[in-house]
Amino acid sequence: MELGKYADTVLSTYAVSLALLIGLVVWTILRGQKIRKELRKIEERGHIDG
Amino acid sequence: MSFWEYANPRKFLTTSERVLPLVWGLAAITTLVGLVWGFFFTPDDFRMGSTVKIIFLHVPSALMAINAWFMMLLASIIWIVRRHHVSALAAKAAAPVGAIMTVIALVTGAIWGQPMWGTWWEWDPRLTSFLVLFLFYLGYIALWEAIEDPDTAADLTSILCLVGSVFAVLSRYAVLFWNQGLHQGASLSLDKEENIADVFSNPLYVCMVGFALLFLALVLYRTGTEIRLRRMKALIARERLEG
Amino acid sequence: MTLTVTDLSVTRGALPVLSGVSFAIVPGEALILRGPNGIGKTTLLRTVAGLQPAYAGSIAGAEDQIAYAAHADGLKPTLSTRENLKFWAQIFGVKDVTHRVSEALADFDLETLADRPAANLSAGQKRRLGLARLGVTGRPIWIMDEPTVSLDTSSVQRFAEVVQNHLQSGGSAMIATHIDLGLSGTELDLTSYKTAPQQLDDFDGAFL
Amino acid sequence: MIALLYRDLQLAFRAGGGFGLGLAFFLIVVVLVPFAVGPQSELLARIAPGVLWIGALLACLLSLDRVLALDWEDGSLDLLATAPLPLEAIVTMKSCAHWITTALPLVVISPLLGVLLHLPGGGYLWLVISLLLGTPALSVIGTFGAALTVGLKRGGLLLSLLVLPLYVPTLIFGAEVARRGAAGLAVETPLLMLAGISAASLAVLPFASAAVLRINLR
Repeated sequence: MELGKYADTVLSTYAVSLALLIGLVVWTILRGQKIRKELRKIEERGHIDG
Repeated sequence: MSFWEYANPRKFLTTSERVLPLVWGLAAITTLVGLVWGFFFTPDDFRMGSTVKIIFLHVPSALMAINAWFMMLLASIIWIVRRHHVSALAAKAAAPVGAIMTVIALVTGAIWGQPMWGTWWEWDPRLTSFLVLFLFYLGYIALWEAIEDPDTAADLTSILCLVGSVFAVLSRYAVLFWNQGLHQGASLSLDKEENIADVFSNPLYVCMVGFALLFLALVLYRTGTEIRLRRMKALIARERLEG
Repeated sequence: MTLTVTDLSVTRGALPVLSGVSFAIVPGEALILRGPNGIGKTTLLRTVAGLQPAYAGSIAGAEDQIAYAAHADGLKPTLSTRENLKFWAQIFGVKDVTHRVSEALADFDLETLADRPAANLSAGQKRRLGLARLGVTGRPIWIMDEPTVSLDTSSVQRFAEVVQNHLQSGGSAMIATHIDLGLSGTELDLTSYKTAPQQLDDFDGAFL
Repeated sequence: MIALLYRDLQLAFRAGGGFGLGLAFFLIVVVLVPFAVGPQSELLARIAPGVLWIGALLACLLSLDRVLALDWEDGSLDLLATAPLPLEAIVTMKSCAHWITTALPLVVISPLLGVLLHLPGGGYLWLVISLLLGTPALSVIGTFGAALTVGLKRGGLLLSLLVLPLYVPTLIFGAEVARRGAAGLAVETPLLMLAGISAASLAVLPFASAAVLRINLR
């Protein structure tokens, strides 16, 4: 495949966009897992206390 | 069975948990197929050369940037009218996704503009409108972050979203009036003769579906996170109340 | 006009704190709220005053009848004592503004301070001015949240007299306080209305 | 209602009321611009309408956090909310007071600062008219932003972030009127749009601000 004289332009848009998208997905999932864990801890604490 | 049953947080969580793997999978496959198709198996445009491949990122992200705001507006109205917590939290969950989509649309547009228009940035109406949209996203997210009480935050951000929508439309007209612009017309439209060729539009459609599915998966997942966060806060507040 | 509260539940930060509160205040009577810190006295007062919506239950006879005095007095430091009172009298649309203002000044022994900017008043004097504000509103139901904070003994005495006069002339009052003011009325201990914690597994719209 | 407006004006004009701060800020912005872009009078004349509009807009923005925050801190807002006045009237009066104490002096002084920037002769009238028509929208939109952020610590920066995007259409049409006026072009279309935005904001936004304030007070 040949991108010609615009290779840098095309490649950099794909690189930036994919980085942003993957970053968004990773951030979303990491945060989701963290909150899930914290919630479980608090729920268990509640059961012991109550 | 009514659609509103999913407004119950627990019901939403169990259901979204069940469908999410499927949505994630579909989103990944469709986006990947679309982008690979677009990147490797399309010819160069006679005018734009290989830069035409950028539309497979630019157009879907721009579309989702606007649709995300529409979704937030709809969710805000549902919250104001019916007071379903899940709705408000879905709006909160969608905002960062919309903001990132806006950034992708802006960045791809700017990088593409460099060889095409000979400049990184042009105060073109569409680019400018997206910049303003991005500012709206920032304000919306910042307001959610700044307010402690979740119901107050939901109420205030909903109203900001309503007012902001009106002003966003106004800004669009103002910007159009202010500068007629370099940007090409819509890449896809039903009635225009100058519609782009099928070789480009087919992978583009796939990419658009892929981005929409990705948006759906992200918002479903993030709404689940927000629900858990909300429950966590409620539990902590209750513990404190019990002393 | 009787203020009737039926089966009222109030929330603080989206959590119900008090539920099933019922009482009635007839003209000429005061209701004294008791209860430990954090039980929800301020929340209840704000709800009755219409500043926040009730979670459940009803409040009747409160509309446009209430003068509310919170912890903060709402005074402007650059306006004089008289100007502060005059402003509130005008906002509440009473007819004889000047007369009411001088009456309220006399009630709380503020005449000598009438032209002093509120910034130069002591904490107790500010409090007296904040309470004098109730008198110029022309509203029959006074709702007061810890009104005696930073008042000395003689000022508390004076305040009790003013409220007693207000009651005798057909007004009523709802006061959250820890001290005994010797007013004619009933006491309501809020401790028994404290909302029982909900079941944890009941995962509903309130996330609890 | 008048009493509230009168009190706010009285407070603004007394010591520490902040009257004149916006004006001084406007003056400083306009004086600093030539230092930054160079003293060429043709260049200054070309950018003068825009600089004057931006200066006025920033001066408005600067004073917004005082519109409701002071009354919130000392408890007046709670007491006002229990008063017979509807909150819609209260926020309208607040916007009015802001406009009179902050925006109106800016409008009055703007031709003088126009001289500093070599504003072309035909531009003065349209500059004043555009500011006169546009600043009420700035005050009303700003009050909405102030109502949104009233309960927050360090709400000032957030207030700017929320209000600035909302200012975009007003700024575009307002500056366009001033610019076209200075260039001797027809100003009708942007002028009508500017007037429309101001009128619509005045008519609708007080309801939004009052709703927001009600939520913040509870």
